[in-house]
Amino acid sequence: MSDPIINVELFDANFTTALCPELILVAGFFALMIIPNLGKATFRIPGTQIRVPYFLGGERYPIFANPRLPGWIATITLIVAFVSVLMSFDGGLQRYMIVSGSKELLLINGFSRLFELIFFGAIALAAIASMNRLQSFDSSDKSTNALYNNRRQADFYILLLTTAMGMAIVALAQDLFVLFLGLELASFSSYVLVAFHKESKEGTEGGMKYFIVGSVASGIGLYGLSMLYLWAGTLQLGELAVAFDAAMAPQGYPALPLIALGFILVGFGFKVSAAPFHFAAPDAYAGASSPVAGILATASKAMGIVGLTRMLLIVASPESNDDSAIWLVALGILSVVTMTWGNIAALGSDNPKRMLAYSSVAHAGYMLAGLTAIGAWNWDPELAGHGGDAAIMVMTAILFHLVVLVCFKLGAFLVLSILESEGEVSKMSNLRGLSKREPLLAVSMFIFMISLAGVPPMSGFMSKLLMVMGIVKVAIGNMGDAIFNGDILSIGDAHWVWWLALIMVLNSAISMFYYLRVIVTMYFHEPEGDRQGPLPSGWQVRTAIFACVIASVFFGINADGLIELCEMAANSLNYSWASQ
Amino acid sequence: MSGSSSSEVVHSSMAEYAPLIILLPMLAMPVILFLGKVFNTNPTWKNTLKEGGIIALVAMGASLFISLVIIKDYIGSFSNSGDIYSLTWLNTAIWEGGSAITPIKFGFGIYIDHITVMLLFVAAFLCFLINIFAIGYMNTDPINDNRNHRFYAEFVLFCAGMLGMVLSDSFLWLFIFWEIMGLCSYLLIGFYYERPSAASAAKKAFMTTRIGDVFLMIGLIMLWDLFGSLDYAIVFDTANIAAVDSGSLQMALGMMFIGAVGKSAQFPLHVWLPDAMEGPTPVSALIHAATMVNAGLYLVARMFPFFGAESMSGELIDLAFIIASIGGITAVMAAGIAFVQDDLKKVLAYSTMSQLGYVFTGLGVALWLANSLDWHHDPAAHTIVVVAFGAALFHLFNHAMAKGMLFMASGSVIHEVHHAHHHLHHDDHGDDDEFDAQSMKNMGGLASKMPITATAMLVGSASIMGLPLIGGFWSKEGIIANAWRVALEDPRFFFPAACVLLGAGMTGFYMTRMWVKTFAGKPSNEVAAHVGPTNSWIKTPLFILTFVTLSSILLAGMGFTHWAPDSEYSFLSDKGLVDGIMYELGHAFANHDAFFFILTYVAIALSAIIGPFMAMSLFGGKLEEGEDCKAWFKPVIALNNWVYNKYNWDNSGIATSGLAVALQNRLYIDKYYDLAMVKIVAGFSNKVAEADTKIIDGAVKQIEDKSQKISTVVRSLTTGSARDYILWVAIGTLLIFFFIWGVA
Amino acid sequence: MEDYISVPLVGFPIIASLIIMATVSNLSEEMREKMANPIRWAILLFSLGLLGLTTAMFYNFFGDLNGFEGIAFNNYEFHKRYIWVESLGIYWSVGLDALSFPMVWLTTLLLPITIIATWDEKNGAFYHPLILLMGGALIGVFVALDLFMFYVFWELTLIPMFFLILKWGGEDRKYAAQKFFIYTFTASVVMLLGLVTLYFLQNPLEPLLYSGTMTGRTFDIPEIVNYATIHNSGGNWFLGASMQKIIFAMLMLGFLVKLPAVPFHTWLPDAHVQAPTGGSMLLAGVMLKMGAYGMFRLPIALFPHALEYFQLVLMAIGMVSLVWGSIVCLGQTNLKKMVAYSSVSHMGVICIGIATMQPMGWAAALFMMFAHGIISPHLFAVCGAFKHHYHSMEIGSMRGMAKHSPWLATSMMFAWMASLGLPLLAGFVAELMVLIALWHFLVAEGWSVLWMVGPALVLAVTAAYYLWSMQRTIFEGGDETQPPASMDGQPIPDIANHEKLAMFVLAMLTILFGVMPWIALDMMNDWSVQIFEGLIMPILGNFNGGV
Amino acid sequence: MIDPAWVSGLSALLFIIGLIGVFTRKNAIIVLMCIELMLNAANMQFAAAAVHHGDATGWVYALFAIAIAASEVAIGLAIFLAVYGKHETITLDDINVLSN
Repeated sequence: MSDPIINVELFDANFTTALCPELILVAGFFALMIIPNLGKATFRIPGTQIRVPYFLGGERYPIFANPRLPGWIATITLIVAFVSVLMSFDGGLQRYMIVSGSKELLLINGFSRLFELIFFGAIALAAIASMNRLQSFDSSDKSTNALYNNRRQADFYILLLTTAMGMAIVALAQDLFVLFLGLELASFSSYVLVAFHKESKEGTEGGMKYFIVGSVASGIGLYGLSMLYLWAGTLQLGELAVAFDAAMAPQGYPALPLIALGFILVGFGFKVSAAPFHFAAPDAYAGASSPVAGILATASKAMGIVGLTRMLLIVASPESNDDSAIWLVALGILSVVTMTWGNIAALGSDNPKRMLAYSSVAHAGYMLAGLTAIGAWNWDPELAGHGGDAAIMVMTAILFHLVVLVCFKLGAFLVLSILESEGEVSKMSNLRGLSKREPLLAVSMFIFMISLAGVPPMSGFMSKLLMVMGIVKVAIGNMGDAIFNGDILSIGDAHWVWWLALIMVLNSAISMFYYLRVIVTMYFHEPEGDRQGPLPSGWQVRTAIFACVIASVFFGINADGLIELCEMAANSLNYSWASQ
Repeated sequence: MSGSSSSEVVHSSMAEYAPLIILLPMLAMPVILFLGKVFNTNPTWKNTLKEGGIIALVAMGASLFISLVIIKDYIGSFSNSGDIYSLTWLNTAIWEGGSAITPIKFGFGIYIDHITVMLLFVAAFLCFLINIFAIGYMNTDPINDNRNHRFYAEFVLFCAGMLGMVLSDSFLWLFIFWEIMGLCSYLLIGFYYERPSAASAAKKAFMTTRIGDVFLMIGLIMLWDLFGSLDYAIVFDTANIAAVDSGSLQMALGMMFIGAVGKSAQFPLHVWLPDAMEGPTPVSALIHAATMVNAGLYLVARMFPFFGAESMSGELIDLAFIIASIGGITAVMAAGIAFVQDDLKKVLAYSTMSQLGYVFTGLGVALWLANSLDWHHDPAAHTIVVVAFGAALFHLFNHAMAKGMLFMASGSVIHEVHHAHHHLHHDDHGDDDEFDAQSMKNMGGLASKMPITATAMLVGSASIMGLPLIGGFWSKEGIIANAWRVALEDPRFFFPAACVLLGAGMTGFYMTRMWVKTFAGKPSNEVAAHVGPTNSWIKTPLFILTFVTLSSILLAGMGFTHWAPDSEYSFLSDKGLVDGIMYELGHAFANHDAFFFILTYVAIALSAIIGPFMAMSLFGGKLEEGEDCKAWFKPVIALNNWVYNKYNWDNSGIATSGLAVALQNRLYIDKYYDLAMVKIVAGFSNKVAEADTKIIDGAVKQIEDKSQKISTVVRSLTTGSARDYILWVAIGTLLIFFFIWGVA
Repeated sequence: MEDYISVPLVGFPIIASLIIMATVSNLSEEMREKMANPIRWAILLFSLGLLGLTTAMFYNFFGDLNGFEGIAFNNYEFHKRYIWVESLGIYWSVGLDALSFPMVWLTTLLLPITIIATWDEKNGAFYHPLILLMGGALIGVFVALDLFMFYVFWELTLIPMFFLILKWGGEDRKYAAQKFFIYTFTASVVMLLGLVTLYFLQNPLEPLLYSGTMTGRTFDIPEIVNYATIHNSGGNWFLGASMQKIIFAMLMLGFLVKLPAVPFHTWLPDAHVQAPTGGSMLLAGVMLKMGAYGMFRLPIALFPHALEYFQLVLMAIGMVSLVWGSIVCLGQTNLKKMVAYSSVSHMGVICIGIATMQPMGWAAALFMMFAHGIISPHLFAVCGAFKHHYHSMEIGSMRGMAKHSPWLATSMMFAWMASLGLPLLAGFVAELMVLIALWHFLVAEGWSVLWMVGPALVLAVTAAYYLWSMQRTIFEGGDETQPPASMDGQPIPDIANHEKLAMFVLAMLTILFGVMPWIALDMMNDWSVQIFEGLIMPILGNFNGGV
Repeated sequence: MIDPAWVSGLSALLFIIGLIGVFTRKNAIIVLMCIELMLNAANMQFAAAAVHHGDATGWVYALFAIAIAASEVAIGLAIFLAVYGKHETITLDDINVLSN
């Protein structure tokens, strides 16, 4: 990180370079609006018979009338955006700060870029997987139904792109309100995406519940922001951090920012589906189509983590030397409750999508445990030692987890999405005999499941290991040195977040049960009823699944590169602990 | 590869080939098994090779030959004593704390001394003879068709085990071969696997001896811990013995003795032996008379150096007393049970137990003497100890020979009775369950039909009873005399001494009863009347053993009781044969010590007069009219008839008394053992198994079950109503406030 | 030195079997049936090659050691280290010593035997590759010299075994497979946390060799052991007493569950009863030994003080496993369950051997691992054949086996006798040495000799349940009619030739190692002496034992 | 000029009314209105804070928040319509096909 941050005003020289992926998204967005509408529309100059073609509307050209076209446009857009993010890493990442006057708006650094990778990657995979899902008709079919359905293709992908856009803004935002805007953009899009399947009771109901609870949560969050603003007079992250630090001990704890902190925690807590804010999530996942549920479980969760990171680690940053972050106990309890609740609830769940939803609640708990550990990074001046390293390690673990979560969690949803193409997937028994019907699909699901459970050598294991290592590193800190200098220390002398690690590994053992149930259902039971033979579906979604499988295994076996990337991103958070 | 490297040849003599004695039969086993499997119904295999019998015989013959040469060498020079081979078998190490590790090795080797030599002869000789007998017995019985190779394979392995046990140079290898014998006896008793009774007898035999073996193993471990080795050369070293604590040593030896009790079927681990008669008769002869049961005796005899060590003087007498008492109890108890047995082989089985009891008493007495007397320095004491020990060993020898012969003879009888029955009931063969060829109730008057067998039986019985001048007389008198000798010193010994004296009379009764019921009197049924003579495979060993038993006076005259226990004593060096015999006769019948003089005649009166008289008066009778028998039976049968006619009395009162019923039920010991097994052991184990499923696994299942239930409860909170979800959000918000405020 | 381990012993079996399975899964049913035979042969030949390789290693083909003797503590033969995850200090680090080599050899031995014994297992195109995969994973556990790698392979073994049980198991296989997986997984995640805590307790100020760039600590076992040894010496406790005990306990939990020791054993009977023959053979033969192996490799090597501290506990656990396991055996009516509990009992012997803290006890424990690894597959092969031919596992459902199936009866009797510790068969030496070491320990340390009651009882009880079961299978007896009802009057077959071959080889090996135990025991003894000289004596030298 | 604290207090009141409303009312439209109340409470707070700090950004925040609220209503109503189409009710308690 030797290069300084370049400040970029709006539409400045470096603006397009800095925001290249976002601009690509915008371009894709417009392309999606325009291209499917290109047709032989003409405009008659009033009073004349001259018809000037203006191409938007009319009888559309066959090539643009293809109902699959929007899918391709969105996919290509997302992939290009993804690649452009990836390319920005090439030869050392140049950091940019988009500013407007004295206000910092967006920061482009390793951290935000990595999240963009997660978002774009996940949504691109979902876009690919959705391509054959929505009903489509030959473009020559002129019936209302056909037209209507073909138009919906574009709607769906536009919403995907806006989701991506909103998430990208969240990742980049340096102002809490900008972050909130991005969050809302992504949220609104996802509400609609969840409810997109409006021909079914479940789809609409899921969408509605997700919408209501989500709105309440973001209302609470917004109110929290307003209180924070009332207290500090700014929502700029940097300024807030300074103000917060100054206001905390030893002067005592002012009420306003603490209330605000609580409210904002709720807002983001809903996004990561932390208990008890997770209730709508299972319903939403069950109601939504599988790729959308996959987005909610991965990208949306990552977005929530970005919010939490910004709020907890930057604004309410745990800097004081003699004490831990103010939110430590609250978040610790939240994480334990979340992971345990998620796992226990998933144990008996018979709906695979709800099961995955609860499992994603549990995963949220693991990440919250990681965040809690960061909160404790400097818990004891002597024992914590190089706590900054530990905090970076935990952050690395969280980032790693989010990245690989896209591989296996989304992958699992994509497998379900193939199954959905033959009918509803609301029972575990719908998975029966998958190993006979589609051996490779079953193997993929198997890999996703054991990866979710954290069985080596899958990436899920690596991510859990990193998380445990990070937490333990925080908890143990420099004790090794102290012990060898003669101090008699026990595990009780380590920070209590060590117990979070224990609870976490025990939880992952509990989770084994329901992941195994999926595997058993696929491999043990015979196919049920009329669900026989290979599944119908296009090659696109299979490609996406294949990519997920490869990544799930690859990042487990050869994690080094990704760890370094995540470490770099974690470092680039650039706060007090990271600078040590 | 430590095993083969450190071979060390002590002497260049025939003794070097001693391992072959074990190896030949051991290698014969797979050969027989394999060939038998492959050529199962091949005529050459069946008729010429006797389904492996000949191969076994060759192996046993070779073993016997090498054994005899070694014995000759040994007796000739005594030079080949001690370790012949000493190989390392296991290398390991012990840490005694501190910074040193003691390497430990367990070796294997051949060890030859006087006890080895004697047992070696008994084992090799009897195994060989019984092999001959088995060919005659097994191969003529259609029930064994096509599976005799299994018999011979197990048989030779058994012999290898016995020979190995005798020859090995450490208690460890003694134990190893001991266990191999246990396995073979299990297999052989269960040879007729299709009979439930055989299966359960085999199990019982293995199980009972196993209990003893466990103690033996623990005893050996204790012994190892005292000496750091189990090699005879080390543990018998007087300096080493002097270094150990006598109490611990006594514990160790006591534990080992329990092993011997199991193997030699002494009270209270005797229950297996009578049941073991389920095996084919050669097996009974081999295992349960001639060899295996001697293993226990051998083990106790091997303990002699501990008792004899000066440093232990007077310290181990309690154990000696226990040994003698166990022997005494068994001698009387088994004899009592033998009174009421109708099964020919069962009588012999109890007789075996009883006689082994004698040997144990004799050993106990000898060990007591060795432990108490200053025999290292006092020549008179030395003689007493040696002779006492020698008497026990001599009884072992006599009993083995006689009992082997008796079993073979009984086998011959059973065989022929069975054939006769088969012949008579040709039509309904295959359904002859009702007929018991072993029951003496189905015999009688066979003396005329089977002269050789009857003779052998007569001589054997006489030897066991201790009729003067024949076989067991010499040794039994010695045991009784020495028991009383010790009893005068140590009053506790009145108990075993009284037991063996009483037992002498009882032996006279039941052995006579057996012979008389089988061979004298009238045939009790049609079958017995049609019994024919046996074949020559069976007769040959009977003939040889009859001779050996009869000639035991020669052995006595050669000073068996002196040289057998004492390697210092040079064979035939003191006196000539005739002098020796005269000395022994004088010693036996004209003892200078009045006490022993009287004792001798009391014993003779009990065993040779009162006991047989009682038996004859109850079970006597003459042969069927017109039946002729060999001249030497005539006086016996005549006497028998005379006593019967003159003194017959009604014993039904006694026969139905509680004691008799108890004896018939083996004093209920088996019953209570069974009860203990079924009620306590099986019941307890079922309870434990249940606890394992219900409690330990139940806890796991509870976790599974409860977690599912909790899951249902937790999921039921997701009611489906959006309002509830929002309520939870509100609650969560409050909780977050609570915890943040709580910290702040 | 060339790398003889990574690719041939670990990598190739795993990758080859994965490729085979992936290929086969795309074939039609008929093609799978057709391919089953060539795949079987290929895998058999390959596993024989592995056996050849390890045997050549033993016979010193590649090195200059005398059968793995003379390797100082914490030194390894064929040691190779490749960087894996640099940031965390993870290396692909493999090596062999006399602790791991017998286990590796055993694994390579059992692979072909298992394949032969279950030659005609259904769906062979998957089954046999899965066995090979299992073998590769097991070898990986034993050769790993990196905590991470060790843990990865440790868990990896679960997957093929899970599928073996799930796809080829008995009636209740679904439950058993899941229980097996979850139970052992739960224990091993606790172990993982212990390992991670241990990892971070390394002094970050003086990083060890092979430390990660990000963490400044290493997963390298030899380095950590070396480090621990240094810090354990001089009366100090590596990591301090309290911490050492806690981490010791956490690691031991994982290993004791795998072993398994009472009261953590209940997954084993279920898994065994439901597992297919091949699965049971590998499970009992090698997988259980992972527990004992792990104990030696990690907690014992790292925390001798804690071992001494927990000696009583370990002894008690071993004793309870031994006694409880065998008494439960006596109450079983299911043949395979009985054999499974007998494994629990035997593993108790290992535990006791370790608890004696004597080179003899440790060598005996190692030899027990090895001997049980030969005998228990035999037991399970017999059980499998029994089930296969008589469609029942209940003791008493088939009687007079000696008549109907003499081969199986003979084999069963042999296996049973071997398992009950008959002298001159492999199991005896280990039992004897453990008992001697135990007694010596009790006497020298002044513990009550009543501890000896347990083993004594078990020696008798073991005989009782084996004899009892033999009476009701091999012999005839009792009231039940026979042949068994489950046969529906079908002619009663004897075992097939391939089963005979497998059992025969196992029997011969049982005899070989019973009569000539030194082949394996010498290196094990050498190893225990080395670890005592290199580790235990310097650290616990003031151990107030001795006479 | 009104003290911003009063405005703040009012907004808190509004927020609490909204929050209680969302989980007590059954009709989705009313719940939506309650959500609007909550958002408006935030708006007021932003406005009050902008006055308090004399910072124009607060006004901007408030404006954006209004826009957010508007789009939220639009999306909400659209979803409710779709719900009504399938469930023929918008009473929240009656819409629970998905639960557990």
